[in-house]
Amino acid sequence: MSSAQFSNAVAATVRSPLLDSGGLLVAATIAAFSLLAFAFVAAGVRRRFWWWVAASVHVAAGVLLPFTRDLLSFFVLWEMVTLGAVGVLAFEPDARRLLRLYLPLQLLAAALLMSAFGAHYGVSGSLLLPVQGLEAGAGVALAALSIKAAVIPVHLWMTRTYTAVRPETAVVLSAVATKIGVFGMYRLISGGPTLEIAGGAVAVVGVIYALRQKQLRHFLAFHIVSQVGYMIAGVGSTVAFAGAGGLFHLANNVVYKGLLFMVVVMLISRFGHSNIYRMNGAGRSMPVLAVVAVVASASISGLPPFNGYVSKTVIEQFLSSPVAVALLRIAGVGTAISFTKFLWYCFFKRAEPRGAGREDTCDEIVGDNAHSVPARSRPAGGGVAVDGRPAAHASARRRIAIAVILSLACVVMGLAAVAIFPALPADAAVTLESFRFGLVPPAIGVLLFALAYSRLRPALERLPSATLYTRPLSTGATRLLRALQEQHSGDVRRYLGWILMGLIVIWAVVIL
Amino acid sequence: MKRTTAALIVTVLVVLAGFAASELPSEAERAEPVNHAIRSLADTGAVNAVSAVLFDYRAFDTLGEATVIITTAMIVAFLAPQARASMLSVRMSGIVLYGVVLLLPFIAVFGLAIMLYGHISPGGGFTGGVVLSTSAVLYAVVYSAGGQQSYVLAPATNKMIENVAMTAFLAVGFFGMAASGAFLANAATGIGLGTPGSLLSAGTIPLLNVISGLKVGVGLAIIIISLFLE
Amino acid sequence: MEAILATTAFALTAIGLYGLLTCRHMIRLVLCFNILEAAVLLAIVLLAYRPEALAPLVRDGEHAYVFPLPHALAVTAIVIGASLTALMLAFIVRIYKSRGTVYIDELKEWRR
Amino acid sequence: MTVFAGHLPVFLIALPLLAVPLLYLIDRLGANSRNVALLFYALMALAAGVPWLPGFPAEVVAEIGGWPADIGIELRLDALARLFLPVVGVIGLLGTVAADPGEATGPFYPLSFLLLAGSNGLILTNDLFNAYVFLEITSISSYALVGFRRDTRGFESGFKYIVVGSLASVLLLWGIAGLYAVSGTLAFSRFAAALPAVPGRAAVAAAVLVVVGLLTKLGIAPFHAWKADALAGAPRSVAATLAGATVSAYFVVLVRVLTTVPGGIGFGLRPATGGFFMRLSAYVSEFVAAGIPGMLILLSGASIIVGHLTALRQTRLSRLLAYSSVAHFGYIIAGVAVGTVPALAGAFLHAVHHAFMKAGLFLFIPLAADSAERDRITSLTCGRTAPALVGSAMIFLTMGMVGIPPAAGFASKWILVLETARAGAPFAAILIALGGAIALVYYLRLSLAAVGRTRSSSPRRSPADVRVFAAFLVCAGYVFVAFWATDLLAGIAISVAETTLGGGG
Repeated sequence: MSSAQFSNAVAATVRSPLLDSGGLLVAATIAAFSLLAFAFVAAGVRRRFWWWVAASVHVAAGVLLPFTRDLLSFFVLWEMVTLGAVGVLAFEPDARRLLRLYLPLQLLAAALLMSAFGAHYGVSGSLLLPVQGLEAGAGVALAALSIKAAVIPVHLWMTRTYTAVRPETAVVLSAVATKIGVFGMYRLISGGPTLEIAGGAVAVVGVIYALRQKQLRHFLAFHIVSQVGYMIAGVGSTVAFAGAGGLFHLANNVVYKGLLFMVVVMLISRFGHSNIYRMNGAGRSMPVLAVVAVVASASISGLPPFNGYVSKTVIEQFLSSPVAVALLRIAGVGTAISFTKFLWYCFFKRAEPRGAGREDTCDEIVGDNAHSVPARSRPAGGGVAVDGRPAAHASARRRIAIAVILSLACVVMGLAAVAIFPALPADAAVTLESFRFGLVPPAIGVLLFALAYSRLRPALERLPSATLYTRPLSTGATRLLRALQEQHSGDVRRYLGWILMGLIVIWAVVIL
Repeated sequence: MKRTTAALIVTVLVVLAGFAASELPSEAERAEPVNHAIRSLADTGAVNAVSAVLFDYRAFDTLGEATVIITTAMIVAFLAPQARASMLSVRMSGIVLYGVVLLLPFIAVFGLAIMLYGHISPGGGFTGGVVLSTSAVLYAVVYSAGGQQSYVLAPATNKMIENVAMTAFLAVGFFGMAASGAFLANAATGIGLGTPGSLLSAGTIPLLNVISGLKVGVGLAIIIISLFLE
Repeated sequence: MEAILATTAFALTAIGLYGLLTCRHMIRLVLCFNILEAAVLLAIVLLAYRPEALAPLVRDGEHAYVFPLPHALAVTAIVIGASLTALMLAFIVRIYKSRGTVYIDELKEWRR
Repeated sequence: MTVFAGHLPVFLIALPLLAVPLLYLIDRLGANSRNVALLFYALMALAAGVPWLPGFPAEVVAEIGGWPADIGIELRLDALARLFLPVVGVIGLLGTVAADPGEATGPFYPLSFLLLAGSNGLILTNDLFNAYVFLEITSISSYALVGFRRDTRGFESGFKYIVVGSLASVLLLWGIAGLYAVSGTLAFSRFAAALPAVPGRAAVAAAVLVVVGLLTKLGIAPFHAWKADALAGAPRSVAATLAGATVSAYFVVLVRVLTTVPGGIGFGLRPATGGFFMRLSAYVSEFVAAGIPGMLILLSGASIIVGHLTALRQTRLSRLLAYSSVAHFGYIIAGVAVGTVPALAGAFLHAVHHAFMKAGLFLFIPLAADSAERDRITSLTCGRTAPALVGSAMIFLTMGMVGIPPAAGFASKWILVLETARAGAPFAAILIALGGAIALVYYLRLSLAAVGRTRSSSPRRSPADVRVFAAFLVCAGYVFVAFWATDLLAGIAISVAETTLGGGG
C-alpha cells in the first residue's frame, strides 16, 4: 500500500465517479424509492432525529456505492450501509436482540469481503474495481456478498430483523442492504452456470419457505430471499443481457417489494396483528389498498404489464443453464401461489362473522413472532376504524398516495423498460404477445392455490426450520467459550504451563 | 497442574534445550568477542576489569540496576508500612546485644573497604553495599523488641541517602556529558586516571562504586527491614 | 568441567520449572524463581570461562584473562533477581495478611 | 541543535530518573508534589516529540561513556524510536493525569516516572542486556503500580503479574545468555555481523527464548493469560498506561530483536500449485520452514482467536479490554511477522492506534463506573461529566477497536489485511478481518450497556473526573483525527518500516 492510496482512493471516486447504466439504475431506484419511503415513514409516528440521520446514512451510502471506482471506497460505503442500519436498529424497541444477530453476520460479511479484497490485491497489486471480477478470493467475496444478500442458510439476519422492527422501518431497510449484496456480485464476481443454478435454487427454497409463513412480514421477508435468488441467477450469469436482467430485477424489486411492505404496514395498523389467515375482508374496507396490493403482487409474480414480468423474462431468456431456468420457472409458480394466498386471505376472502376469532389481536402473535408488532407502532397507521381522528385519516391518505405512486412506477417500469435501462435487450418490452406467455405461470399458480393449497399447507409446516443448524452451532460455541474461560480462570501455574508449552512448540518447529 | 504433566513439559523442554545447545558455533565460526580485560587497564585505570565493565563500559546498566533497587525499596516500604511485628516481642540476651554492637564497626569498615577498593581488588560497590546493609539489618533485628523499633539510621534518613545517591550517580553522568559530551564518560572527561593500583585512581569509578554501594546498602536495608517488620 | 557445569545449569532450570508448575505454596514459587535465577547466572558466568585464564584483575597484558563482561552481567542480574525476590515476598506477605492464605491456587478473586 | 540532539536520548532516560529524587525533595519540603510531577511529565512528553522538529538529525547515536556499541552501550534514536517515544510519553501522561488523587499517593508519581524512564530506555537502547535492565525497571514499576490500590484484588493481580513476568524475565535472560554465547556481542546492530549467515540451532533457539520472553510481556497467546488478571486489579489510570504505553515499549524491543536476530522476520511464501490438499500441505511445510516468522504468524492467529473468543464471555470491562488487547497484538504481530515494508508499516500504525484506543477505553472505566471496584459491564453508565459526549466518544473508540471506517482503527486494519494477504499469509488476513466481527459482538454489548442507561443516583462531579474526562477525550480525538490523517501517518509508518528493515540488514 503506497501511502497516497488511502484517501486518494476516496477522492478519486468522488472526482470521477464510475457512471455506467447499471450503477445509475440501481442508485437512482434506491434514491427515489427511499425518498418515498421516508415520506411514508414521516406520515406515521414521529421518529427521533438520530433515527433519520442513521437512515439517511444507510440510504446515502447505498446510493453512492454503485459509483465507486475502487475497492477501498466500495468497502467503506459497504460498512456505512451496515453502520446506518445499525443506527436505525438501535432506535428500535428491542434493539439488543436484533443487533445480536444482525451485527455479527454483517461484520462477518465485511470481514470476508475485506480478506477477499486483500487476496485480490495480493495477486493483482491494484485496488481498482476489477473489470473481470476478483482475481483471487472470489469465493470468499461470494460468501460475503451472499451474507449481505441474505441467501438461504445465512438469511437469518434479514428475516429475523425485518420482522421484528417496527413495520415502517422494514420499508426503509428493505431497499438497500440485500440489494447491495447483489450489486456487489454484479461488480465483483465473474459468474458462471454454477452461480445461475445456485440463484435458481435460492429462489425455489425461498419461495417454499415463504409459502409456509403465517405472518405477513415473515412471508415478505422470505420472498426477498426468493427474489434475491432471481437476481443472483441474473447477475451471476456470464451473459451480459442476463446480468442486465438481474440488475433490472433488482431495481424492480426495490419498488414492488417496498410497495408490498407498505401494504403490509397499512394492513397491520388496520388489524393490529399480522396473521395472514385472520385478515379477511380488507378488500371491502380498503379498496384502494386492495388495488395497490394486486398491482404489487402481479408485479412480483411476473404478470405482463408490470415490471417484474420484464426482468423475469429477460433473466430466464438469457441464462446459459437450463437447470437454472427450470428452477426459476418453478419459483415463479411458487411466487404466484404465495401471492394468490396473500391476496385471497387478506383482501378477497369474506370476513367471517364476529365472534369467530377475528377480533383477537395481540394474543395471536406468539412464538418467535412475539415482537412482530411492537406496541408503540400500532396507533400509528392508517384508517383504523375505531380511531376517528382526522390526523390519522390524513396520514393514511398520504400513505395510500405514496403507495399509488409506487404502483404506477411498477407499470411504467414495465412498459418503458428499455427506455429506462438501455442495457436490456431491445425486445424486452411488454407487447401484446407477451401476455400469452406471461400469464401462464401465474395462472398455474392461481390454479394450484385453488386446488392444492389446503393439502399442501400441513406438509409445508413440517419443513425443518433454521434451528436445525443454529442450535448445534450455538451449543458448540457455548462449549468452546466455556472451555476457554476455564483456561483463564486465574490459575497462575496453568498460565506458566501454557507459556512453557508454547515455548516447546516453537522450539520443536524451529529447531528440529 | 498434574505432576506428570509438569514433568513431561520440563523434560521435553530440557531435551530440546540440550539439543539446541549441542550445536554451539565453534570458536572458528564466530567472531571473537571483545575481552574487556585486555583493554580495561588502559581505558579506565581500574585493575578490577569487572568493575571497569560495571562502572565504566556498561555504567548505564549499573545505573539501571541501582534504579531497580531504589524502585524495589520504594515499593516494599510502601507496601509494607511499618507494622508491629509480633515475633519481635522476644528480647535478645545480653551476649547478642553486646556482640552486635562490637561487631557493627567491623562490618561497616569491611563494607566500606570493599566499596573503596572495588576498582583495585575483587569486590565493588554492590558487594560492599550488601555487607553494609547487613550491619543495619543486624542492628534492627537485634534491637527492635517489644514493638519498639531501633535503627542505625532512621527510615527517613535511609530514604534521603538513597535519593542523594541517585542524584549523585546522575550528576556524575551529567558531569561526563558536560566535560566530554558522553553521558557517564570517565577518562574522556580529562580527569586523571591516576596510577593503576592506588586508591585514588581510575577516574570516576571509585566514586560510582561508593555511590552505588551506598544505594545498594541502604536500599537492601530498607527492603529487608520492611519485610522483617511486616 | 564446562560440560558438568552446563549440565548443572540445565538441571537446575528443570528443577526450577518443575517446581513452578507444581508448587502451591507461594514462598516455594519464590524459591523456584531463585533456583532458575541461579541456573541462568551459572550459565552466564560459564560464558566468561576460558581454560587457563586468570581472574580479571589486570596487572599486565601478558596473561590471558577470563571475560569480565559476563561477570558484570551476572552482578547486574543478581541485583535484579534479589529485587524481584523482595518484591514477591512483599506481595506474599500482603496477600497473607489480607487473605489469610499462602497457597497460590486459593487466589481466585477474579473468577467471580 | 546538534549538540542538544546528541544528548536527547540520554535526557529522555536520565531526566525521568532525576524526577525521583526531585519529587522526594519536594515532598520533604512539605509541598504538594502532584502538580510538579504532572508538569514534569508533560515536559517529558514534549521532549519525546522533539525529534519530530525540522532539522533534527534522522538518527542520533549517544554512546554512553563514549564507548562504541561493541564495548559499551549506545542509545540510538532512530526512526522507530522517534515514532514510539511520543506515543509512550503522551499516553503515559494521560494515564498519570487521569490518576485518582485518592489512589495516587506515596510513590505513585515516582513510579510513573520510573515506568517512563524504563519505557524510554527500552525504546532507545541498542543493547540487548541494557534492554533487559530497562525491561526490569519497567516491569517492577508496573508490578507495583498494578498492586497499588493495596487491596486484596490489587495484591492478587500484582502477584500473578510478577510470577508470570518473572518467568518471562528468566526466559529472556537465558536467551540473552545464549545469544551472547553464539555471537559474543550484545548490541542489536551487531548481531547480524557477528553471526554466520546460516545461524545454527543454538542461535535460533536463543532467539526464540528472547522472543518468547518479549511475547509474554506483550501478551500473545498462549503467553497471554496473565494479562486480564493483571490489568483487572490495577488502578484504571495505570491500566491505561500499561495497556497503551508500556506495551508499546515492549513492542519496540520485540521489533528490534526480530529485525536483527538470526531467522527474524521476513516471510514470503511461494504460491503453491496443485489440488487443495497439495496446496495445503505445501503451505504448511512452508510455514514450518519459515521458522520464527511462521511461528509468529501461527501465534498471531491463535491470539486473534483466543483473545476475541475469551473476551466474548467477560463480564468485567477491564478483563474484556485485556483480552481484546491480546487479539489486537495478534494483528500487529502478524504484520510484523510477514516482514514486508508495508505490512510492518501497518503493524506500527496499528500499534500506535491501538495504544490510544485502548488507553481511551481504559480511561472510560473511571468515568463510567460507580466505584473503582465495579467495572461490570452491566453496571456501567455514561459518565458523570457530559454523558452524551462521553457516550459518543466511547462508541467511537469501540468503533476504532472493531475497525469500522471513520475511526482510525479501520485504516491500519485495512492495511494489515491487505498486506498480510499480499505477503503470503492469507489465513492471518482472514483472521484479522474476521476478528472485528467477533469484537463487534462484545463491544456492542458494552456500547449498549453504557449508552442505554441513565444514571439513577445523583451525579457526583470532582476535579479528578474532569481530568479523566479530558484524557479520555484526547484519546478519542486522536482516533478521530488519525483516521483523516491516515495518508500522513501511513507515510510516516512506511518510512519508519523502511529504515527499520534496512537498518537491520
